[in-house]
Amino acid sequence: MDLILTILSKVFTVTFFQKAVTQGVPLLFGATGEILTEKAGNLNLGIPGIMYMGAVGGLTGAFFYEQSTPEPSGAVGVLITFLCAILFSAFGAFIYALLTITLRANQNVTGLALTTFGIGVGNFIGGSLSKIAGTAGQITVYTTGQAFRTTIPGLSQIPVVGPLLFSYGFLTYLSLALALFFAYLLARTRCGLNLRAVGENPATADAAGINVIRYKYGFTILGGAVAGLGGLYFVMEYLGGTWQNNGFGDRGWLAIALVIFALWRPLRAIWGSLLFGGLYILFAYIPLGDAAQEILKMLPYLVTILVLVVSSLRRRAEEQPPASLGLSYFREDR
Amino acid sequence: SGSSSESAASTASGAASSAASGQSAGVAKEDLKVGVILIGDENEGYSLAHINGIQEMEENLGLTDDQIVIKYNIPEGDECYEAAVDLAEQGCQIVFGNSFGFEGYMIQAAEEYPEVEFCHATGYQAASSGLANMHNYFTSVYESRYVSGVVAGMKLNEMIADGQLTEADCKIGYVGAYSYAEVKSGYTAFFLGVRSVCPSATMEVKYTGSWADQALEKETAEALIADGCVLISQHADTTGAATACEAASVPDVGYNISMLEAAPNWALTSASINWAPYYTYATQCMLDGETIVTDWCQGYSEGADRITELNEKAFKDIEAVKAKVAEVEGAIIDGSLKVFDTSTWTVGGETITTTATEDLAETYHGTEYIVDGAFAESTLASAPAFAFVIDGITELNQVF
Amino acid sequence: MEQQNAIECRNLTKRFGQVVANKDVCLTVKKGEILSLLGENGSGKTTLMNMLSGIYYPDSGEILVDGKPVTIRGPKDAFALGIGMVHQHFKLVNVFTAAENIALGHEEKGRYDIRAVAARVREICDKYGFELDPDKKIYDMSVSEKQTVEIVKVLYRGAQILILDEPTAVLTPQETDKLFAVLRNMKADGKAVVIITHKLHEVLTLSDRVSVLRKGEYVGTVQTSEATADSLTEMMVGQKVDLHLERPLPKAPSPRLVLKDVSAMSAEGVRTLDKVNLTVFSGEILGIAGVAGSGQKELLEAIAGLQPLCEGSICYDDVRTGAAEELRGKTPLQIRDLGIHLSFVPEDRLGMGLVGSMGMIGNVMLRSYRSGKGIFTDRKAPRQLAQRLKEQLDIVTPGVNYPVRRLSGGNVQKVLVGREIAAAPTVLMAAYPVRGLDINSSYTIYDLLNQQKEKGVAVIYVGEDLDVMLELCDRIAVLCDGRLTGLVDARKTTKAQVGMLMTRQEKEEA
Amino acid sequence: MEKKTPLFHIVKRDTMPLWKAWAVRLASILLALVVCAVFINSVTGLNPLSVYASMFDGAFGTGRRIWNTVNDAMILLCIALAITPAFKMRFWNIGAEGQILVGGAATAAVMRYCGDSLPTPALFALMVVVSLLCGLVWGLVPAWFKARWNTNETLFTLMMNYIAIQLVSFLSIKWEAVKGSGTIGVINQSTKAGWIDTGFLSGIFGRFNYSINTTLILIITLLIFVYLNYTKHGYEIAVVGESENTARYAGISVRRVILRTMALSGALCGLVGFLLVSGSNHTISVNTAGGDGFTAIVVSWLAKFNPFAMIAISFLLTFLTRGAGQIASDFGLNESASDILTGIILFFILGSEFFINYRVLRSSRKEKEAE
Ligand SMILES: Nc1ncnc2c1ncn2[C@@H]1O[C@H](COP(=O)(O)OP(=O)(O)OP(=O)(O)O)[C@@H](O)[C@H]1O
Ligand SMILES: Nc1ncnc2c1ncn2[C@@H]1O[C@H](COP(=O)(O)OP(=O)(O)OP(=O)(O)O)[C@@H](O)[C@H]1O
Ligand SMILES: [Mg+2]
Ligand SMILES: [Mg+2]
Repeated sequence: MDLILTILSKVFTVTFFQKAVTQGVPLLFGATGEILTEKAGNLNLGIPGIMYMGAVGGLTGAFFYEQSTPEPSGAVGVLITFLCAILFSAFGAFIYALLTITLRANQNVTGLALTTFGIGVGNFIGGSLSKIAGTAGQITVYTTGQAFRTTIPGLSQIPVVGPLLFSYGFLTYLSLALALFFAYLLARTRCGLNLRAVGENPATADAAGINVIRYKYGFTILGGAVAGLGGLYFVMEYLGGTWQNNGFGDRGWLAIALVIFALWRPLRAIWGSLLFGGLYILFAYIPLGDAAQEILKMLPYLVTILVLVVSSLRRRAEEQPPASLGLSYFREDR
Repeated sequence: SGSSSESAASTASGAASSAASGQSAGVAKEDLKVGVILIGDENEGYSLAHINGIQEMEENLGLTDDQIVIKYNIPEGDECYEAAVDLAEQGCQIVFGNSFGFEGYMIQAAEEYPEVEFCHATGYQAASSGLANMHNYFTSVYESRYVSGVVAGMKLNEMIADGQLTEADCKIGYVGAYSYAEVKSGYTAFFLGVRSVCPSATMEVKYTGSWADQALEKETAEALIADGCVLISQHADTTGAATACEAASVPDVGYNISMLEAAPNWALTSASINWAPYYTYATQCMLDGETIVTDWCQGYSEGADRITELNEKAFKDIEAVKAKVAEVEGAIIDGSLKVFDTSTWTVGGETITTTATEDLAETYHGTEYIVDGAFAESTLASAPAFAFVIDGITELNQVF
Repeated sequence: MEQQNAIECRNLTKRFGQVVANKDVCLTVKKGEILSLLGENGSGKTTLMNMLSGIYYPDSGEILVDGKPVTIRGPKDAFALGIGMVHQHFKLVNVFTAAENIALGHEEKGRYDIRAVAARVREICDKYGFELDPDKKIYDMSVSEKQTVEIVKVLYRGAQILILDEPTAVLTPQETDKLFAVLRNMKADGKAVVIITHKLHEVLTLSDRVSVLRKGEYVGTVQTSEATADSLTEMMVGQKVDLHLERPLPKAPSPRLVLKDVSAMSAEGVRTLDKVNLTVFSGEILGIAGVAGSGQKELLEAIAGLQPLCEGSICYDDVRTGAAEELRGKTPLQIRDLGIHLSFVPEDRLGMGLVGSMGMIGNVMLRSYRSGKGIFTDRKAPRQLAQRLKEQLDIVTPGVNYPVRRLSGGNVQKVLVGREIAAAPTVLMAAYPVRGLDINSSYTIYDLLNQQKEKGVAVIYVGEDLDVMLELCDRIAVLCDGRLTGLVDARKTTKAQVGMLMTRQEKEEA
Repeated sequence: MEKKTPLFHIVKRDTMPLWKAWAVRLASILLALVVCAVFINSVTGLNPLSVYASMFDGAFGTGRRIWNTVNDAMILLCIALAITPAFKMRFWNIGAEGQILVGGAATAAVMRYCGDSLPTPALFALMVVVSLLCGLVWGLVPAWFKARWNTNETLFTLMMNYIAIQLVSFLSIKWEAVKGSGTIGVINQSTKAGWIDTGFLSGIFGRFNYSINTTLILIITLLIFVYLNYTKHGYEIAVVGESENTARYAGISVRRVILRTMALSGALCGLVGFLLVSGSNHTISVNTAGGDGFTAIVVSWLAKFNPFAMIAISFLLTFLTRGAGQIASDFGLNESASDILTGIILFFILGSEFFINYRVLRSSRKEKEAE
């Protein structure tokens, strides 16, 4: 009983909420990106790799920028970082798109290969930066990192509400905005309708005059770029501009899990990411022994499984994955 | 690479014959080959310190790059054994390994290659293995932790003087990797250092269960800060804690490397190890044909421990800090200051006078560690042995 | 008055691997006419139309629209030229509403507004006399509703040239009549209509001209007024064909299956079968008629052990032993283990009856792979059987290992029926066995069913073409909303009578 | 109008002769190696040939290295074999990693608790049985939900991996060699009880003691080949994989086939856990499976489920990883380079399938102009 009370008192705090948000943001970026990709009928298991690529892309950009000027400016750093991250992750997604859409390679395998590749790129470049810099151990792009962490000055000072809602860097709000925007796009626009059709039944979309290939490429690459921002958030805002090999861990996979949890809806992904983030970090806030802690870390995975099972019990047509997910499309196929 | 493997074969047999003849004649300098097995690479502070140590040894002894073979990122498993054996087969006469979990595998290799010397850092089984070619080494890092603790204590005093803090609130947070003697010994030394200048300080320790996990170390530090800790130190290998401190504006004391890059405003200093003295010593033994000691542990006096550059920005009166540090370091070197002086700490309100009791048998096996009024850390074996949780320190995640 | 050409094809050729689907085909479609396109299965009708609608790209040849040469790289180009096609397999997104499907890919100016689309859809429906709820999801729709969506979709886009690929294959006679009325409306509107169908009477009643393809090549075009069923068949096949069905009297019929109060429930809790009482005799062909989705599928599946019953019993009378076996609650395997040979040709050939990616051998094994003791499969017998079927039924396939998915519809069906018959059944159930098959193949299948009947097999035939059923079956059971509304002697009844039984429920309610 | 004609279009190919298909794949690998060489040279300035030579040295330079490469390839092969029946059934088991870990953990438990008390044959028998069982259970859980409610197995098995990882972390603490160290360390270091390689069998198989792994796995390869292609079970798997409806129609109990196949898959993975723990690692940690569970998916798929082709692909991938360790050592080149090279080579192989299945035709424009 006491234990439960302690747990509750630790969990229902502003700090814990903030933690859940910080853990959730990369997942939200990743999930939003993957939702876009999957809505185009492409199951991109390369998202974990793409997130590494986005992360290291941003870091590399910031690193060379900060090396090149004696007085780096945060704003310029952010801009460069942002562009580089998007460039890297979009490139990763492009490889995937080229292989699966044009060359019709198997999506699962291509995705896994891309994950291997992307994590390799991340660790290779991230791990070599310190060598290039000639500095000891971990490199840090301090100025840019700080810029990513800048909060809205006035608002974050308001008691309770300030730390709860306004204590985050701009990427956090961007992740929300993107999720909202894409939710709108999917549900309310012609482009969204066409995109959903491409994922559900490309032959139908094609016969309706939609350029299936362009949609697939466009949203797979866009999805990759969005997911890459999750990696960027992790290295720049979360870690403050440093690299650790494999530091991003299994978050990319959790982001993919979140897509299913969210039933392919960006809005549900928002609070889903908060929940996943909270579960992911819960162990650090519950006073348990080392061993018991390891068991506690199973929680996000167990909850995902639970959600999977529950959602498989109610098989509503609207809550199913896009019908052509994982299949490559060839117009003249039978 | 074909020719190098030929020469490797010949030196291996050479080493074998010299071992047979009682190691009286050393290995000729140009024939020497040194193998190193690292858990990480230059991206990770702990392995970086070893790489630096190896490089310094190389310079000290005038060896060339191709005489050093380093295997990076070797996990604590079968791969370590394979790496060790591969190095032996390549003709290395001496093989170093830097991670705690390597020990069993290095022993396995040492049994198979009696003519090759295997030296393992942080381990404890060399003596008990009964193998003449198996060695352990470590440094008295608790000394540098003590000094870094003094620096931290002075910062706390400064904050108390500024009114940012009351004496009662002087709670330090400590991010530990694993809850065993190496870490316990380290944080106790750090805490004793703090308390030597700031007597009201207390400390909370939280373990990550991992040697190098940046995100986790950051989270752990943040959890400690959220818990009311006003200063953070660590015994884990990344800059995660420093990042958290910089974001939360909390002073930080690091480990292995200077944290100034990650926390330019709030990093105070770091406790660090210089591995060069050991690497130089052990390799020199090979050249001289002398026996390497089974357990090696040196500290400040040999230059094997030190603290990194002090952060001038972080102190009002940096000169006072520098002076104090110099004083403490001097006292450690001349032996007048013993870090684990039993008069400075208690366990459950009691001063410990002996470790050869039945209660402590499981930890100390009846060995007496209290010598001359102090816990004799790292004298009987190189690996740390101090395993008390002293009064003033709370381990947050140690309740089973 | 000389009508203008809407479309002219010149020497179109299209190959799929080794298969030449169209070879130097020339075809002309005029404005304000209905043109029927006729040909055996696999003769390349769909392929030709797909080239016009931009699904396939021709290997060579030329297409002219309104007299001008055009390049159709994709459906978009086709739409731009006013060509719209209703495909043989529906091109609809299941989870979308009708309106969403119709709006799909159509780039109108202004904001995307699904309500406006729905309103326009209603207008079109009113104009041509369709019944359609624009907000209904496709997965909730019947086949004919889906068909309607397809046609409205094309009209919505203002197509001037309308291509329909076997639109009537899944419609009831009443629905077909409605569709034809609409098509005539459109013709009157000056639009050009191309319709593909295998039903000759439809060709004869609806179209102005008929063009015929044979084995990928263009055979010729005739005025419908100058054609008869026999002449068209001859054009298609290349030789005279006897379109007469034998119907021998059942020999010594004895009850083989006795169904009592058979009732079943769908997953959504709707009654799909409601107290059906029926006896099936050996040596007869029992037809099952009904509007699509009246419980035919469930009835056959219930007998086959694939559909759990919520009430009633299915009793199998074994002639040899005289014993009666209860089939309810038994799996197909258990039924087989009783020594009962039920053969079943399901409606969904590739999705249920066959394994598309396997060759004939693998598919033939589906029934027999369990034979023999031990863990290994016997590969020799299936290979021999496959070879035999290929020869006996003239199955056109490059080899017995060629994936059946790539075969034409008629050949797929022959593989399936052939396998089921090879199992020496005592009861043979066939659901829509000639759906989508050309005349020639259809008659092959009817012959096969008759042969089984003469062997004393109890044949259950589910069909949609009442003319054929009246000619082929001995008795016809009529289902309506899962209920048995009539059981008539096919030799004595009329088409109108059966049609009435099929919709009796509605009439009673009204 | 004429100008709009597309430049080329794609058509499906008839089946390509087998030798030609493999020639295309081989060519793609060669091409990939060229691209890798360009990458190596442009990023590091090293001579790619000497890098490749160093990789070759790392994988095959000494007898022991060859054996290590063989053993690693065999382990990868065995995992690929394990997941293949499930894959053929279209059950995306990406949980091999977890199944291996629990199998390994079970083996470790037996070694720890019964190493001293049981006679050697009984000890090994027990280890094998428990590892098989644990892997089997781990595979059955997602299979059961799949069979019962069609629960998405890709994600389920993935999550089971992480649960297994946490389980092993938990055990690492429970069984830690030194209290607080979080490492189990070498189990039975002095007695070598339960070690395949240097235990009682090494006498039979000699100095390079992976022969038993290799022999066992080659036998499994043959068995799986026969199982998939010549048995009733194999046929049922093929049918279920193609269409569950058809399977049901044919009287195949889909649920039973799913459960049975995943039991086999899981048990084989469990066996890999046993081979890893008892055969080489002599301990268990979260890294024991080392990502091979994922790599094996690629192996199985690229081999088109053909066990013999899997041998070649396992060797290729293992060669790359082992070679990379050597280049890290020789040139100080960051080891993650191997992941990049692996990625590039896989991309090329995956892309090459297109040229096996399709043909790109230049459009008929020329013909038209000629006419
Ligand atoms: N996408 C494709 N891939 C391979 N072969 C095809 C494809 N489409 C058609 N074919 C082949 O081309 C030939 C013509 O097929 P098509 O579908 O045009 O015939 P059809 O006249 O419409 O037949 P049906 O009356 O059965 O619909 C057949 O042999 C068919 O197998
Ligand atoms: N005797 C059998 N036992 C088990 N599985 C079988 C058997 N025969 C065929 N299969 C499986 O069924 C599938 C298709 O069988 P079919 O006989 O049509 O194949 P095939 O064309 O000879 O196949 P392949 O080209 O793969 O050799 C194959 O994938 C095979 O794995
Ligand atoms: Mg057709
Ligand atoms: Mg074959």
